[in-house]
Amino acid sequence: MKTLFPHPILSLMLLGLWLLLVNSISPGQILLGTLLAWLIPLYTARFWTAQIHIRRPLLLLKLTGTVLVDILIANIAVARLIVGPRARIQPGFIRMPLRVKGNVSVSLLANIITLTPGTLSASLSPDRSELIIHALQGEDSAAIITEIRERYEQPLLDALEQT
Amino acid sequence: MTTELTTLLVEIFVALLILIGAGFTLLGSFGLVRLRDLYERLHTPTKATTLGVGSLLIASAVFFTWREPGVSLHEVLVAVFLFITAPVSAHLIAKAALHQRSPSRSGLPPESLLEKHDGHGAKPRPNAEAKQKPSQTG
Amino acid sequence: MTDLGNHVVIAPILVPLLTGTLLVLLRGSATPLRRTISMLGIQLLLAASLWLLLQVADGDLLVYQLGSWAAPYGIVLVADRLSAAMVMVTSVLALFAMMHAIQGSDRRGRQYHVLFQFLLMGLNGAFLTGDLFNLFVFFEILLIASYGMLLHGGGAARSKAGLHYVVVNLVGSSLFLFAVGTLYGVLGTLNMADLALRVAALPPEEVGLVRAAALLLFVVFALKAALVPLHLWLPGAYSAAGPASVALFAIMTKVGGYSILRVYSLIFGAEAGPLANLVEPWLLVLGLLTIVVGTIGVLASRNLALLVAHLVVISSGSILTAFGLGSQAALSAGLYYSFQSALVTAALFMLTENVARTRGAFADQLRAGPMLPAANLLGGLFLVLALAVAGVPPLSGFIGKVLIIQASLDTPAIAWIMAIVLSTSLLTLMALARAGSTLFFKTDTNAGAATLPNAANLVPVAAVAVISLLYVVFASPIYSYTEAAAAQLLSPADYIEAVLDGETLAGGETRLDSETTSDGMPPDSGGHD
Amino acid sequence: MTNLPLIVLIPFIGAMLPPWAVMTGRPWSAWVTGGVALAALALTIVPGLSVMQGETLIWQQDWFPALGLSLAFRLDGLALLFVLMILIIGLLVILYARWYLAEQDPMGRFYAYLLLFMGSMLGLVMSENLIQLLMFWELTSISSFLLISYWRQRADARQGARIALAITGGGGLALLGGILLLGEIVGSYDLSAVLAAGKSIHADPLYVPALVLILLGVFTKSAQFPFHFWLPHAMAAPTPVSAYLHSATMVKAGVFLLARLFPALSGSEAWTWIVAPVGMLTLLIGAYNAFFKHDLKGLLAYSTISHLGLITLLFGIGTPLAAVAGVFHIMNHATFKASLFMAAGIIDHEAGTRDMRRLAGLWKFMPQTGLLAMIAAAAMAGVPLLNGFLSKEMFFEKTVYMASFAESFWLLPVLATIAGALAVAYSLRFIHDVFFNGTPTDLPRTPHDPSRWMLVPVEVLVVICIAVGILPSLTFGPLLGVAVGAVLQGPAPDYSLKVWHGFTPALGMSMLALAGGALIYAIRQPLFRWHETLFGRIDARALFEGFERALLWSSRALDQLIHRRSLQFMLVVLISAALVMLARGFWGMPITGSATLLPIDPVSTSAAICLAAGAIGTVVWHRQRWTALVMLSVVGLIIALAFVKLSAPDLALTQLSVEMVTIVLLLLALHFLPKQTPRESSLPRKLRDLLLALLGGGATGLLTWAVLTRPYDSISGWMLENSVPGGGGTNVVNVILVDFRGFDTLGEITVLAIAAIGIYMMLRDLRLDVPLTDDQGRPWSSDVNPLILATFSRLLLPLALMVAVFIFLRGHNLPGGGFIAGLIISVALVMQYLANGIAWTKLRLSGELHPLIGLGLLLATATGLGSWYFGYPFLTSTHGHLHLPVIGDLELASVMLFDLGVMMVVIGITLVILIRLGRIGLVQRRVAIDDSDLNR
Amino acid sequence: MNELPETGLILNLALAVGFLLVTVAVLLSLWRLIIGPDQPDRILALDTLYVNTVALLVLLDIKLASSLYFEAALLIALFGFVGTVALAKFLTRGDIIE
Amino acid sequence: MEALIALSVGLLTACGIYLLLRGRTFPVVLGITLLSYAVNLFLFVMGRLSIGVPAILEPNRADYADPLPQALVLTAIVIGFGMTAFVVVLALRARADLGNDHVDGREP
Ligand code: NA
Ligand code: NA
Repeated sequence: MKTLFPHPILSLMLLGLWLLLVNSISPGQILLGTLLAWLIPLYTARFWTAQIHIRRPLLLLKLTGTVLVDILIANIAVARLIVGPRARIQPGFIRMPLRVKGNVSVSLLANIITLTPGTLSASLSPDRSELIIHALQGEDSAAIITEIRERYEQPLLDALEQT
Repeated sequence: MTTELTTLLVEIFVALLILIGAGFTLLGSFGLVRLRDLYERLHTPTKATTLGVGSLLIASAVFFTWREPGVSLHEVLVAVFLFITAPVSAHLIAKAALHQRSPSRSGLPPESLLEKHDGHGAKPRPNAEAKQKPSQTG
Repeated sequence: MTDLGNHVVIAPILVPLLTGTLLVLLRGSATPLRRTISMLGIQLLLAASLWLLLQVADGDLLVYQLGSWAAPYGIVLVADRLSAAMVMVTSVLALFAMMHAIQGSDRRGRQYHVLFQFLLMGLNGAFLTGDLFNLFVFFEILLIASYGMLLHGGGAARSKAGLHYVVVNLVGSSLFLFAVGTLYGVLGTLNMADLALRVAALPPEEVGLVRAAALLLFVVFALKAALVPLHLWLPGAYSAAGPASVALFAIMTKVGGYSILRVYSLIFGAEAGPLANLVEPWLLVLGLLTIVVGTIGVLASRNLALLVAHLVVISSGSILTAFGLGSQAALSAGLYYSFQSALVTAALFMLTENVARTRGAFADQLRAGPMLPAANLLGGLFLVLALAVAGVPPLSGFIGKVLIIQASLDTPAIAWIMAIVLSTSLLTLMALARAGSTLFFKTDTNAGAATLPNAANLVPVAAVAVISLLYVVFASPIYSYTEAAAAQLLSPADYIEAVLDGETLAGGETRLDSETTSDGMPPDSGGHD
Repeated sequence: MTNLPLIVLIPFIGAMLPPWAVMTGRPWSAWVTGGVALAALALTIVPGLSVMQGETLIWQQDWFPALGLSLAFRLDGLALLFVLMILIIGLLVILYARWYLAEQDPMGRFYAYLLLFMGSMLGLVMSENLIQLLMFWELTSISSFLLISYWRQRADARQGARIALAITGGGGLALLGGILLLGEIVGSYDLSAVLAAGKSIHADPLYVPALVLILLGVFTKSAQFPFHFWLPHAMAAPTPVSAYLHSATMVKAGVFLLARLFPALSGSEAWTWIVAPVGMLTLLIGAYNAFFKHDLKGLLAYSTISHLGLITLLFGIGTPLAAVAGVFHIMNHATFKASLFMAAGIIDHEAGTRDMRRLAGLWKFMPQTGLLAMIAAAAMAGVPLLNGFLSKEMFFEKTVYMASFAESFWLLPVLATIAGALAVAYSLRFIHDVFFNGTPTDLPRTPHDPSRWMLVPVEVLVVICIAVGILPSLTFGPLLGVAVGAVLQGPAPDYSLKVWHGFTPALGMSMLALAGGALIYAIRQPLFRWHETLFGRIDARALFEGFERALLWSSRALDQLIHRRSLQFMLVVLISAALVMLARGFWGMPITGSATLLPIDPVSTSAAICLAAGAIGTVVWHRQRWTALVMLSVVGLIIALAFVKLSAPDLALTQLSVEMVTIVLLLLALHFLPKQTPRESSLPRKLRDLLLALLGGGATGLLTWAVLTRPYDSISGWMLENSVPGGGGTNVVNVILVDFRGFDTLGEITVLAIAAIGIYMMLRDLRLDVPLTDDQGRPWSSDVNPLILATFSRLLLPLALMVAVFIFLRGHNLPGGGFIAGLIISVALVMQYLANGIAWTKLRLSGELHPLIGLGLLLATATGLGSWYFGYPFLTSTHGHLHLPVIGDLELASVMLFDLGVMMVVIGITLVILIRLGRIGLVQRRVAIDDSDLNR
Repeated sequence: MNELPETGLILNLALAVGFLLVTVAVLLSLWRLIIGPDQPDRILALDTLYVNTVALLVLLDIKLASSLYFEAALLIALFGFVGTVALAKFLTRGDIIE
Repeated sequence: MEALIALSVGLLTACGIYLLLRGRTFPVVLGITLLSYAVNLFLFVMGRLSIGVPAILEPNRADYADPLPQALVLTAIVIGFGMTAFVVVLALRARADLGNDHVDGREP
């Protein structure tokens, strides 16, 4: 079964993608989409070395919601910073040791940090143990790290890595 | 509801999304010009521009869903794609900037830290995946 | 099943295409197998070319509608006497070049045979197509294949020459597109016959644009034909390329000449109103200048390959001078000259490699080297080819030059043509005598020993020498053919009628009525409905 | 009759025999050669007899009527005279050479060349067609080139041969011009027609040019002043060659042509005023130089020049009687000069030198040779009772006759007598200086008479000299008669071949010449010194060499000026040519047309600003290459936007994809190239380039404007109408690409395939230095594949594949198609390489990508070929609807297979190019590591 | 399809304003691209320019009421990302495919 | 709009020519690319300018952009890509063989 359907989630995503692309849910397109959603993962399976084990899907969903809301907040915050007096920007680099270890979770965390208010993951150390973050208002680095830990890293750890 | 009213409401909704989207798009580029160092500038396109274009794409989805038969959601694809890639792009640009020691208003992190992040000094962890032959399931 | 004979027009394109593709698929196969396939492909091509030649010899124009789409909407291939002859000469040349290559020079890189086949495809396509944009495509095919063949074997000299050749031709291709684009933008069509009709009915306010495009196109063709001052790329490129490659290049300048002849007799020919006989005056002057400049190059050359490269320039100049005269006799003379000069210069390139190989470190430099054990054989072949190329009797070049001068006898250009053609012949002869005497007579006792040439290597060269003689013996029938080909060129109406199938729409008239629509429909369109 | 061509053909065929015969034994090649000449001679007998009866034999066969060239041979008196000379002297030379050539000389080659020459000469004199005559004429130049350079290891032989070829070959080309003009005047190249046209030719405006060109041929071949200098240098040839070529044959070809065309060309003022003075000058200069040559063969060579001048002068005088004298002297000169050359050869052969300053008193050692040489030299000097006397007497008589016409012509007999005296002097020198005049000094070997057979040819010729001298009318008389008849093309004038004409002025001149000659010889020592100081340095060969060097130098200088190996120069020329042509095309024509134009909107203006910024930025930053590349990609993006704006979605998609791949490609390449461009163009150079750029830009801009402001009508209306019914697709662009103009597309993917093959070839064994730091000197980051990128890029592949399938399938009806789909897949795969590296990605790709190129090409071609099966031309498409349960209506078109082929080729090529390029660095680094391992 | 109402005034106005704003955004991005000053700045500006053009295409789609340019937008988004990755990697590694 | 296009074509050509005439391979390649952009744009607009009327057949539309030049440009773009790729690799080859990146193979 694993060799025949290496990535069922991916297959589902691809079927969805196909239907989005063709903008149609006719039986023919569903059949064609299914065929492709089966064949393409079969061909690309070997590119997906790290299997994602979602332990707590609901937590992940909640995290998604948090991030989406934060993106909106981030944009408004950034908008005010851009338009407002430049003196309000007190940028700084923050060094944040990572607790997440997996490839996917580290990557997700880095992306989330960038999308959310005032922070940007500037560099991941080659050993993946720490992240350099650039913050637009980075005077209080400890507070920022704490917030990131609480809001994003912990849920990621719980959803993807904690056994 | 009459067709006219629906039309009007949809139009207003779409118009609003367009204005918000275009506004944020402009904001992103404005930040690009206004902010004072690269690391600051990196914040604006990744957030504002991405959101702006996302908003425009939703406007498009709504518009075509209303205008043509069936649901038009393929715009979502582009939006999702942008949201996934924008932070990665920003990350890589920041990485390149740190590698080049692009100046920062607030001062760069200590040189030893940058050396470490460039992979010099500390030996990088070998990429385990490259060595082992991938199995069919991974 | 269908009669394959109907497809003879496209065969000279498809045979090398399929052979080349097969060779691409057989990546990494052993050399003997590749050679066998390549050689079989060429023999098949030769048969197809001969068949085609026989089909058109009596004056028939064969039109092949690709995809069953009628001209001017689809692309058509057209075989007339001229194009069939060009294809035939190409095939013969290919045979000799391949005979030479499989003696070992193909080994310097794996891709030789593939590039060779695709170059043939490009050449034949350029000769056969009846569509101006398709001509561009085939130009590109033959060019990119020639880039590869020029660089085949590698080395600094080739890289440098290759860079010049490629960049110059890339700019040439851009000019081609500007020209074709303008013609389409004004005339709204790409088929050459249709272009001819529309040019003939051109409103006066469009004349400037079309003339500009036509002259720009002339620059492109003149670049390919190595007409002075656009010949600058040739000496470096041809002298740097390996002879196994450059033997086939000998026909490439002829593509330029062919295109000039085709386009400026068909589209801008006698019936083109204010644009009639557009390039003839340029051709005449520049052709003569080309002969002079080529001769200067021949005199100045310090190695044989470069000398032969300049001989190619001279022969190109001679051909274009003849074309510039424009009369049937002159075109015929030019064609007669053209066919043999392609073969003879190719053979000289092949001989150059043989000589260079036997002389070791001295290669083809024109200075005293080791005593050649086969000086009589090599020198004898050199003598024959040198005489042929310098236009000394009794070889083919002589008759060619006499024909060209004769065609100019009753024109005002006679004095110039005679003076330049004859005096450059003498200078060429002197330079060749010096070269031959240095290479085959003069020895440097400190130069070490030369190696014996491989006799099999000389077979194609000797064959060309014999052909050059036969070309004189059978001059009359060959000339009758070129004369008929010239006559065909000078009466484009037949061509136009054959291509457009009797459709004689003047330019500007609408083609969108239902009648013409159904004309272009393939017989089986929507067959499964 | 029919054996006329055989006479010519036999030597040519025979020329193949000696190299074979020589394998049996050296003498065999001589006997075979002799046999060939004898056979030709035998064949001449029967037709020769008819000619002696006054007949003219002509054999004609059409060859190339359009050119006026026929295979035509003519045997009349003049031709017969020459044929006999060529064959008989040829036989004697063959015999002589058998003993002359040394062991180490390749005899087969010698005789082969000799027969080639003999055949060419025979063909020349027997030609009825003038073009054919010219062909043989040039063949004599070539075969004499081979004969003169026979001793190829000797520099003087090689050079002498080249000078001879240059002069006579060049003359031949002039002659060609002359003959073509003559043919144009007469309307035929047949000699009969030309001779029949006679003096009417003179009226044609082309007469003088034709005459001058023909005379150039004559003068060069017959070594007339100022072209005479090739002949002495041709003396580097073996003596049999000199005896043959430079007495009876090669050099006589020129005067032969004078005689041959005498009725058609002579008799005009131009003729007289060109031919006679040249002949006179040559006569004097030759005689003068002959006397001062210390080399025996040099003396003979200049003497030959002098005698040829005499003959030329006779024909130049132009009267029938002068012509008689000319023909007669041709015969006489051939006999005595051939024997003298042979004698000189014997002396050289036996004594080892030809220098008259070393030779002396040979009479004691070789009396037989001495006697023969003495008689022949006397004939040359014009001593009575020898043949030379008779024709020289006739010559003196003609000069006296001419002097009676005008007062100023008194010079003629005076100069003739001086020349005669000089001839006596050099003849005396030939005898006295060599055979008497003391004892030889320091000769390489002890001379003695040669073998019997070597003397036989000389004896035969000397006997003829005496016989003719005593009994002219019984010996040469009849042949002279028919020959003169042929020359004049009419009855011969009254002339008498008597030894004694009484005390005529001519006899007086002869006596004066004999006495004067003796006097000159007597005071030779002071004369030699005087000559040495005056003309000692003048050397014709040095002059020719100087000319050749000047030619070489000037051509090299011009060559360097013209053929500059500079790409910039080539491009400047090309672009200028295009500009000139565009300007010429537009000249005087209105630029702007009458079409209605579209308004400009702000978005488009901004886009144009971006485009301009990108393009100018690329130029401005071209020294910072990476920045230039970024600017370039802005241009690509805006072009894609323009395609979108202007209703070309397919183009936009293609442009974007190609742009992407190009940028990756350029980045890959830039890694191995310098990151900065040095400043090296001078300001004038920059200004020139800028000017050219602005002119080019202006020209294309105007061209665009001119077209866009004009209305037009195109064939694409038909395509819009037939796209659905004929091509089965609503995306007309795609239908054009895969159907209406599918052949273009097949060509286009072929170009791609060839490009990939060429690139593959170039990348083999490519060694480039891998920069160890970036352009700021910082070592590269060792974070090869940043994790975040690697993680997300993997998601991209399946998504992109899905999108590609979508784009491919809908291409026929909506924007998309195989090409774009192929590029999307390629970019997605390239992304994997970018993010994860080559090793990682290669492990995960199933199978090689290279075969896709061949397979795709094959699929596309095979789709085209498929239509043959149904009897339609290549690439004929078919399409239809398939009704399937559940799925519904499925539209299928054969062109989809074609498009699939396109897609495969595109994927294969893009990846082959990019990945192989990427691998250079990998390979280089691996090599570097291996090297450092070795060093440890 | 033909019974669909024409695009209304409000929408047209919003589109006009939208085009204007995005166009200004494009020019601002271009400005940053030109003035740099650093290489990463130029990558950032180019990346933003790419996303800006996606916005333009979406607006054009709505304006023309035709989704024909959707794929172009998709490809610009995709290739903008790939381009940024390639340019950035060039700065840190030199060899972008290794 | 026509003037804008004409200016663009002219500018691209001018910039392309200027870079073509530089002495090093990389700027020359950039020049070739710019020139081919100019050519492609030129060839495309030879079918005249039309906005919002792509050549995708629809039942209720009579106006279409001229599809033929679009097809020609597609071919030209693809061929141009092959040529550019070739010349880029050739530039590398020349750099390896000649030791520098000057178009004439020698440092001036
Ligand atoms: Na909908
Ligand atoms: Na002496």
